[in-house]
Amino acid sequence: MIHAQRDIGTLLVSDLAERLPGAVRQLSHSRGECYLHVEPSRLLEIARFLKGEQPWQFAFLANLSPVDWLSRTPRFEVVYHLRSLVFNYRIGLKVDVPDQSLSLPSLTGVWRAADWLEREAYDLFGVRFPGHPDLRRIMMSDDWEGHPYRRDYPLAGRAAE
Amino acid sequence: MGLIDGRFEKNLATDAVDTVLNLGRAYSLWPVAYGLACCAIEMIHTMTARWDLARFGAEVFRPSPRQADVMIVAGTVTHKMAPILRRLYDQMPEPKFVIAMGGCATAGGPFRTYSVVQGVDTIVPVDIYVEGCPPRPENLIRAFVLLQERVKTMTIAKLPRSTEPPIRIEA
Amino acid sequence: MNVSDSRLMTLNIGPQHPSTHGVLRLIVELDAEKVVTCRPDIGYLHRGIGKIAESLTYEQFLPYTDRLDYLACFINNHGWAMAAEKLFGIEPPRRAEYLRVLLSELARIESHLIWLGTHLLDLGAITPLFYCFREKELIRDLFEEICGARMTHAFCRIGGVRDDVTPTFLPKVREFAALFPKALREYESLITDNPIFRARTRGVGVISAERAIDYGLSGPSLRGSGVAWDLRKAEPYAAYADLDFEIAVGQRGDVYDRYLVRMEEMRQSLRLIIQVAENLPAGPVLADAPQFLRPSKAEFHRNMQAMIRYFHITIHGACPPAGEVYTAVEGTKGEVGFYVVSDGGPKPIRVQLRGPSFVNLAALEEMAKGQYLADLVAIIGSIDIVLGEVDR
Amino acid sequence: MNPATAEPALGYAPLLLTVILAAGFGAVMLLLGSLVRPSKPNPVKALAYECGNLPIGDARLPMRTRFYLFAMLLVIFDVEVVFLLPWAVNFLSLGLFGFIEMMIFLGVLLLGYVYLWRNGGLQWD
Repeated sequence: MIHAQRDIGTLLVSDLAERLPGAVRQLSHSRGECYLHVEPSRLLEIARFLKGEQPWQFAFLANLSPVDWLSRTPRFEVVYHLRSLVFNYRIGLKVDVPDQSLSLPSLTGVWRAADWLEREAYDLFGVRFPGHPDLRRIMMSDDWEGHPYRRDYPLAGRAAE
Repeated sequence: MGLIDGRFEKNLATDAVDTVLNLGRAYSLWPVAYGLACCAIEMIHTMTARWDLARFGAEVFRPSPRQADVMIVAGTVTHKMAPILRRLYDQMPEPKFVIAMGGCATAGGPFRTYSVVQGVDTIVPVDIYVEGCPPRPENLIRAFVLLQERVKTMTIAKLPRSTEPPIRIEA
Repeated sequence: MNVSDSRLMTLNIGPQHPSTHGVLRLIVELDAEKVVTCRPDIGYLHRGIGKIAESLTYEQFLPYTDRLDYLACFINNHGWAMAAEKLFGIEPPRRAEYLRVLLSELARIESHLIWLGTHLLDLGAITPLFYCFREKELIRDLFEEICGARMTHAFCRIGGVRDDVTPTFLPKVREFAALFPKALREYESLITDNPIFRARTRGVGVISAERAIDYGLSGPSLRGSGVAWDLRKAEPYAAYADLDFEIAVGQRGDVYDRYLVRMEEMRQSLRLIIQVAENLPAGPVLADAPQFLRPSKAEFHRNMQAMIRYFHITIHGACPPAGEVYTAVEGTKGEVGFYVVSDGGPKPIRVQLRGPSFVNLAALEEMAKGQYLADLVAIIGSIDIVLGEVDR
Repeated sequence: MNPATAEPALGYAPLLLTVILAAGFGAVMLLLGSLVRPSKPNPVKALAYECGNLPIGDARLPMRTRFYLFAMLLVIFDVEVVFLLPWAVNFLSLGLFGFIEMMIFLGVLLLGYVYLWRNGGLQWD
């Protein structure tokens, strides 16, 4: 039975509350899109659940984008956008990056698309993804210092460059 | 340049040789196929049938710099690309010319960021700057016409000590 | 086949190479003629457009989206305008929605034409390039007619399109629509049944539907493997809901099927263009949301408040309510996504640009493994990458 | 006496002259070129061109024998064409005799080609 996109969030939260209790902190909505706030430690579990489970099948990782909130602690947050092509659902996962380790489990095991997206996130933001087969810079040259997309990195580049 | 370059004063013979050499160079400026970004698309348009760069003898886009005379820097030059661009320029045989096509190559264009070189003339000597983002094909063709005029002024004769008068800044 | 490392030849298909469609570098390890590994090295055109967006208001950033996928500029503008409209909560008028579909489909045909030209050029046939650019120039004239610019026209606006089309625009579109099918037949007579083209592309660079979805492929690269997923149908935006067209889907997921998908897509785009040209609704082309958008020029000259509001919005930019939005449009290479986070200020605090070419390029290594070096060139052409979108 | 087969009066002098002329023409052109063209050598220009990168890997690699086989095939079928040229020039004077002789020559080579094709010599891997 295919649900309407509006109430995907609530159904998903209730389904997750049963099978993976404590994994989802809260559900937020913005402009008609629903975002699940996920425990960083349980990210891998949730990812496999969302991709594998029959009623959901979120097999398409559309986007992975870190967000630098600068003054907030924890400072970084990574947002995943998932699509289920079979049921035409769309969901967003928001995961806070723990400040001291600055790392999240890598999802390349679940979605192959995460490979380059995580390398870009590491290169431009400095968020590490342990478990990634080949985590190195993808955009900047290998000897580049600093992570340019952080909000405290000047747009026109550091003078030393 | 071989045995005869810069060896003789400007006389009838060197003028004759100049005319022949410059005629050959001016009307067969082979660009190196080297598109960086959006300007490259406009460069391809200039090459195809409607704008027809062939009328100016420059439609042969050589993939290797070894067989090219002009390097059209068509697009944004980033710091990661700069050493490669310089190496390509060095690997081109003399006499070689550079056309900085578009705002990005001329002065960094709309991208005042950490990774963009603000103007390709900090890397290679540029002969002609083409304005526009991307420049219309007519601009690029005008650049080739200007370049041809410049090529025609080249000479093998010995140049006097300094050709241009020193710039005097009025008190 | 035990391949000792010493026998592998490392080949640099570098940033300056005719078949990499821009500044892409491939480090390829070859066993005689077979590709063993092919690692793309990108970033040679990384301009930091996402970071630029954080220092500009929503309206100021629009021209930068032209420089992302610079083959189909209008589609990026359309995506960014939709993302901003969702944030502001503005609804563009019907006429603007229809015009956006018309111009997006023109941009799609234009992008597929340069894909076809350069793809065949890499395989050694130079004639199609000149045929395709003949029609491409006609489309550029259409864009030049309504906005004066050939390529980076930034004709879209938040809340609609910049201007209404000129009276002679629609007749010229109909003229183009009448002429283009003949041109398409001309290309296909040259290419589709050409035995050399078939030998070079049938069964080359195959990727299965599951692997394509796993890699996050989208657009013709995904539909070539048999997955009927097109954002214009899955999440109808603009006026796509009330227009009828089909999605072209391949079966085998090789270079030849991706070619067939794109050729069929050009026909479907033409159908859309004809439908929009026939029943283009009347009305304004720009929404009037006083608190976010600038008043019209006529209004600007008539009263003082409008003038003040005009300057205020132009200089400081309008502030959308806080929130985040992920809007995706069906670009020519796949899903062009804009994830915009706003904290209520005039400028977004984070813009993530999802470039389909960037994601599709990651699958190149798997497609090229075990193929000949010459086929690698065909595969790059069939994924149709644009470096402005890969490096952003 | 059939002029074509007679002992040429000047011996092989004309042949020698053409060889000298051909080689001489090439040599003079190259010499003139070195005189006139600008030469500004620099170390980077001397580097091997690799799409703008520093050359990586090593060119001296053990090549697969497949390449050598294809090279041999090229030589065989090129030489075959070389033999056709003199025949084509003297086509009328050689008449039927020349024609039959050539057809036998081509037939033998065609047989070789079919044998080669049958045994997969043209397959790459």
